[in-house]
Amino acid sequence: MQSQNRKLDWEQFLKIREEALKSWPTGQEVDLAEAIAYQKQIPASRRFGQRLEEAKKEGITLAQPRAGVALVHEHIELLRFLVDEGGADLLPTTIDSYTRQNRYNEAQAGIEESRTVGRSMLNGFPAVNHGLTACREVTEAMKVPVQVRHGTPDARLLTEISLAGGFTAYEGGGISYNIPYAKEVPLERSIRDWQYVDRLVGYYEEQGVSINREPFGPLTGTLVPPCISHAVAIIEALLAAEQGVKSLTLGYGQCGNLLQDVAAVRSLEELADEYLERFGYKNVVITTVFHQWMGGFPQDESKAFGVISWGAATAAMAKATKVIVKTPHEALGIPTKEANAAGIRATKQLLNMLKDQPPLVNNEIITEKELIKIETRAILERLLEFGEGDIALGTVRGFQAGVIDVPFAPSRFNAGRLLPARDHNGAVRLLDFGNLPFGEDIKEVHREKIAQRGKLEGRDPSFQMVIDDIYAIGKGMLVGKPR
Amino acid sequence: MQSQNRKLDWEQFLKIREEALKSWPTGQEVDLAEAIAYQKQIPASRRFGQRLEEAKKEGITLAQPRAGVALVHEHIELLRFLVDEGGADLLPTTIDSYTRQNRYNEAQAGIEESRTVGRSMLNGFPAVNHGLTACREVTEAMKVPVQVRHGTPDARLLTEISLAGGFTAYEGGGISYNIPYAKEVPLERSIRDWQYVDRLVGYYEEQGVSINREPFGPLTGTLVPPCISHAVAIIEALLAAEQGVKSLTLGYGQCGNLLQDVAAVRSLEELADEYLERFGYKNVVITTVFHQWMGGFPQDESKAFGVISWGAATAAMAKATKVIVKTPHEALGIPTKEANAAGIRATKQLLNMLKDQPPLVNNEIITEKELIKIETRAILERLLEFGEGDIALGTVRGFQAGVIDVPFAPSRFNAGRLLPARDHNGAVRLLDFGNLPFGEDIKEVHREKIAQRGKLEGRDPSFQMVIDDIYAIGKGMLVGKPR
Amino acid sequence: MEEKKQLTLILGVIGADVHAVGNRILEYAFTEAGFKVVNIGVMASQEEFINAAVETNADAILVSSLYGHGEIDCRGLREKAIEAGIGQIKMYVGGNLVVGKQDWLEVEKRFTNMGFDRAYPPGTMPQEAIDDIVRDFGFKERC
Amino acid sequence: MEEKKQLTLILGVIGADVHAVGNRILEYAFTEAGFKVVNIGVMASQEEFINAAVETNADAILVSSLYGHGEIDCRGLREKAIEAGIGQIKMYVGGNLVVGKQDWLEVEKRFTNMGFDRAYPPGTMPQEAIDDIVRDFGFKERC
Ligand code: B12
Ligand code: B12
Repeated sequence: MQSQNRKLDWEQFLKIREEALKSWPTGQEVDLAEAIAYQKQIPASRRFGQRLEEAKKEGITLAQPRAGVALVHEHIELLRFLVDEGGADLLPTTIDSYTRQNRYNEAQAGIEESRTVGRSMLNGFPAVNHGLTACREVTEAMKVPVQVRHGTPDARLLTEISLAGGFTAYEGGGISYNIPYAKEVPLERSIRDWQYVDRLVGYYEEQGVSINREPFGPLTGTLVPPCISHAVAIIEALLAAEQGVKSLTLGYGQCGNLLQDVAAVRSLEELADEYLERFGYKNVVITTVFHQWMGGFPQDESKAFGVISWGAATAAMAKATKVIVKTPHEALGIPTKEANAAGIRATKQLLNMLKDQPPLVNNEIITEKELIKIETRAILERLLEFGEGDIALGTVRGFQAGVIDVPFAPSRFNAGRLLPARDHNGAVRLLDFGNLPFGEDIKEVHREKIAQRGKLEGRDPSFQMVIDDIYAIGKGMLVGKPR
Repeated sequence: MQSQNRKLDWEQFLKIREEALKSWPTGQEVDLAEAIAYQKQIPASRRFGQRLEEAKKEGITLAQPRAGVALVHEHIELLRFLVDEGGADLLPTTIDSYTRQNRYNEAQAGIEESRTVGRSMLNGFPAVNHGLTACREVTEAMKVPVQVRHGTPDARLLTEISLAGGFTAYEGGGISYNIPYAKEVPLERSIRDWQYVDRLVGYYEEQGVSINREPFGPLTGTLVPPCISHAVAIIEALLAAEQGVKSLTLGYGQCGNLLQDVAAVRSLEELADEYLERFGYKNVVITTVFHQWMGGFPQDESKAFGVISWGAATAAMAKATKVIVKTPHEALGIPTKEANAAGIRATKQLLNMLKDQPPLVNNEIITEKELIKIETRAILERLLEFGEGDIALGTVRGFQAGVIDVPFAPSRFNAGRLLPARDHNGAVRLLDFGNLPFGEDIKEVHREKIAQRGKLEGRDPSFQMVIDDIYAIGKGMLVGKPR
Repeated sequence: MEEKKQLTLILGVIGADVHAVGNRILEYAFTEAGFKVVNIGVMASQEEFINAAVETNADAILVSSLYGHGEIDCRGLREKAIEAGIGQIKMYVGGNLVVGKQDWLEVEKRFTNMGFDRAYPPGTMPQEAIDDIVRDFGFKERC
Repeated sequence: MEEKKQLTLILGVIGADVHAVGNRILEYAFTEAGFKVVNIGVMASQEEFINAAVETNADAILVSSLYGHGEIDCRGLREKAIEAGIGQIKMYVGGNLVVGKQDWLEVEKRFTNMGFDRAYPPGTMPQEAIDDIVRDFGFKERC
């Protein structure tokens, strides 16, 4: 079936729903009317979107960690700890990788083994296996809003259980939770499955329950140029808005160059407003999320604190609405709750020290913003052409043609022809454009900047430069130096 | 005797010298000709000023910790550790507080007690008591340049021993090591004693041995407005240059507001060039040092890492030549070597990630720089008037009159009438100007900005606001909020 | 404290210590709380503390030490008070009392063994000591 | 390696793991080092590793696991190799093998007990494994 950015017909939605809820026994616990009634009595203080809107008005940046363990009580204890000892403003429930792949049997084995060995054998919280009551136990135990964060190409059942379970925000999207998170899932399918998710959220919205939706901004987290992640974010915003989503948080993963990062956050919000307006989606509230560096981290904890703090500072200077926090254990493994809280505390120290300072502005930021906008529009316009005006169709065709392309993505449905590299200032540029629909003028900007770096380093730009950049932050630099 | 900015007569210098070297037995070990010959064979890689000049040319920022313990071998081990495990670019030898007050008997007791109990009972390295041979042992054991850092109003003997001991850089000054570090020492005396120090350094310079000199920038480290520390730095630069010092590193302690801090570092260098030029001092190389936040720190180590990282980032964005590094133990006590190395590693991660990024420029920085320059010039010009053209005399008279005044200083010879407070953006302004010779236009700028904060906080500016600001960073903020 | 006797406190920073900021805040906070504060400032010797206490007939001595030499500097202060005939005077000490980050309970014991009635760890807020003093002198509520 | 037999390596990321960056670099580094690399990519099942090894008559299997489920995912791989008649094949494993920051020597033991010839801690640089493999196959110097 051809992809189309069109609101899912309700009857059709219900038919899909029946099937989706059957895929694991806990699906049967969900009663939509009861779920909406349940969501309605959740107090404002636990509504994710509301907290974000307030922060946006105040001009402050909120801190949110990632966290999830296999067992319910341990998970509750973990989240409480992150608020009490870390000062987290917003909470996550990170889902384990088996659940993300709908491998509920394996998740079940992981739960049981975790009980036996007394430590979490899963890399997240298996919400589907635990089911609705357990989810409510988690969300009710918290005094701040909780979001589900995952990486699931087919998240229909997980969404049903999460929303009925009292989570008030939900991460993901048909592109951003497929291309970086799967190998064999066709885009048509993940886009359709995420239209289901968005339709469900839209339905809650129609019933007076606002659920915040957040496309996953950083994609593969590794040298993704802003125009690529911005294009994906805006496509997913348009897809979500069509299904009736009203509260949207668009994301971007830190690249490390201050001016580029600030320009990226600002241009993301402006571009989203521009496209939502153009396609007639009204009353959608856009907020932004900045992810602290998502690529390889230094193993040393002090250096990791340096990277974390730089991410926090950049988020604050860009005035992103929230920042996703890394931990000093990042390079080694899922953090202990102590390490997780430590990352939040360092982050909040920076956010608090910077919240009264004015947002950063200068000419380079304006120039960079313009560049990002031109690039992003070039991609989006070509996709719209490819889709004969339909962004969903255009996206599927565009990925096929490599007109949009995500670096280092595992998916077979991604061309994988881009080669990003840093320029002499550490901003992420493109060494190989693949099939990106950029004009020669734009390409020349990239080439010139990377050439300048090559000259400084006395070498020709090559894949070795890309590798050096991948390792760089982990080895205590930004621009990867020749060995 | 009246203070005067005039090169010390050599005969007179030698007379003072004889007396100074007698104040503790180790003074007799110093033979000036031998010392200069010794200094001459120190390789370039261990010459402090040279490393700074290279860094200035490269546009990078070097990291230097503070560190010193009571016993020689432990001190060597500590410094080695800071290079090997911390990656320090430059090393310190921080002197203990008894030595700083010339209380060598108490220092001796501290050395002996440290031997007995097996931990350092002194807060620094008692270089005078250990003497010349021990100092050479220390400096020779290092592969990077080492500086003596202290806080000594009368440092004549310490300087003799340090320079003969192979240290290639020396911190302090007649104002900056008196007003924040003493209670009863008249300025005339400390200025004269530091003219001796500078003359000695000038003599080494004449003999072809360049010693780097660094006035202590942050003063009391607590809400010192840039114009105050800049005025002191420039006075001490002029005093040093007159005695023949050629390598000068001027310092500034982070206030916390990015734009003010960047403007401060830049204006400091420009003002110094301006005044040195005006008074005809040629071939003096000026470099800058940025001190990570010098006031009260948060006790929590993660938060401390946040403060440290913000200092490192600001230093890099300002392109200071070096940054003095704090540690995660700052609020609690002299750091272990591990904590000290941790602070350096976090700092270097930031410096390295930012070194390729361009220096930060924007209109606010330009405006702020102009403000700092006008304020600093206002103070310096009034001091020159007071001194009938002589900056040494003007300084003594100016401190008496409160025309220059250091907040929270312990010295009886400081008026102590200033009240600094942060404005709504967190920049340090003045709530009470004391007798500072500012025009009404400048005063209005300060009043208006603090009033804006008062309005936001719904309170009138008062001493309570100052107290809140003193506690703020320690409690995880920048602008102290009403309780 | 209006209706009770106003307590007189000697405040100072002992030894070769010049940390003046906390001292200034303590003076302000204790004065605001209604005590009579005699502040002998930074770099105060043991003798200066004792003399000031004798001269003003003080009720308590509050010693600050920030710079790490507190252990050396404070030793013998109680003995000096006894010699001066004010052996019963209350003595409080606070700041960054020792060199480095050490186990607080151990450090506290060292200082109470020296004859201090109470010792306070780094970062103590003035209010805490105010409450303690009020209690130690048998007042029921805050003045 | 020109004059010796060119070794064939199976490379892949096991389980539901999609971490693709390290895999791409390993492919590049081992190829540059002169090995024949058969990269089965991310999300590879145990069967895919074994089948690829049988089909290409490979000398070694290099398993990556980054996402924390390595312990569950790798169990039984050696047994599958034995069943498939390639029980003697060398097996190496690396990445972020377990959930969380755990004592490496313990983790290493767990994986060698599972039948891996060598296990590598987080952040291992490709060169290290290249040197080991060259050594394990009895070559004196790097190819
Ligand atoms: C980028 C990244 C992502 C990207 C991956 C994009 C993509 N498709 O590739 C995204 C954002 C999608 C992602 C998702 C997830 N991630 Co992730 N991710 C990372 C991160 C930050 C960097 C990985 C990387 O690319 N490094 C750079 C490359 C060059 O290094 P490398 O992968 O380590 O590989 C090198 C070496 O390890 C070695 N090596 C690897 N394998 C082998 C094998 C042999 C035989 C040898 C000799 C050597 C060797 O050589 C490689 C080349 O130098 C790491 C943390 C880190 N390292 O800083 C976390 C990390 C691996 N992720 C983690 C987790 C948990 C997840 C998620 C489950 C989400 C979550 N809960 O937060 C999902 C999993 C999705 C899935 N199903 O797999 C955890 C794993 C935890 C654990 N083991 O305890 C880590 C460690 C972060 C953490 N501390 O929590 N992630
Ligand atoms: C600012 C500062 C300075 C300034 C002081 C300027 C001045 N003249 O006042 C300068 C830069 C000059 C300086 C110099 C030195 N300093 Co200093 N300094 C600090 C710093 C950063 C803040 C102190 C401060 O003002 N805090 C704010 C005030 C409000 O808090 P406070 O002083 O702690 O006081 C409060 C409480 O402690 C409590 N309190 C204090 N006394 C008492 C007493 C009682 C009875 C009670 C109830 C409560 C109480 O109430 C106060 C008000 O809230 C601290 C570290 C920190 N705290 O972050 C180091 C610190 C105190 N300094 C230290 C040292 C070692 C030095 C030096 C020797 C230099 C060096 N080796 O690095 C010199 C010493 C000079 C000398 N002879 O004293 C060490 C002491 C180490 C230790 N104890 O192990 C510290 C802890 C830093 C460190 N971790 O190394 N310093």
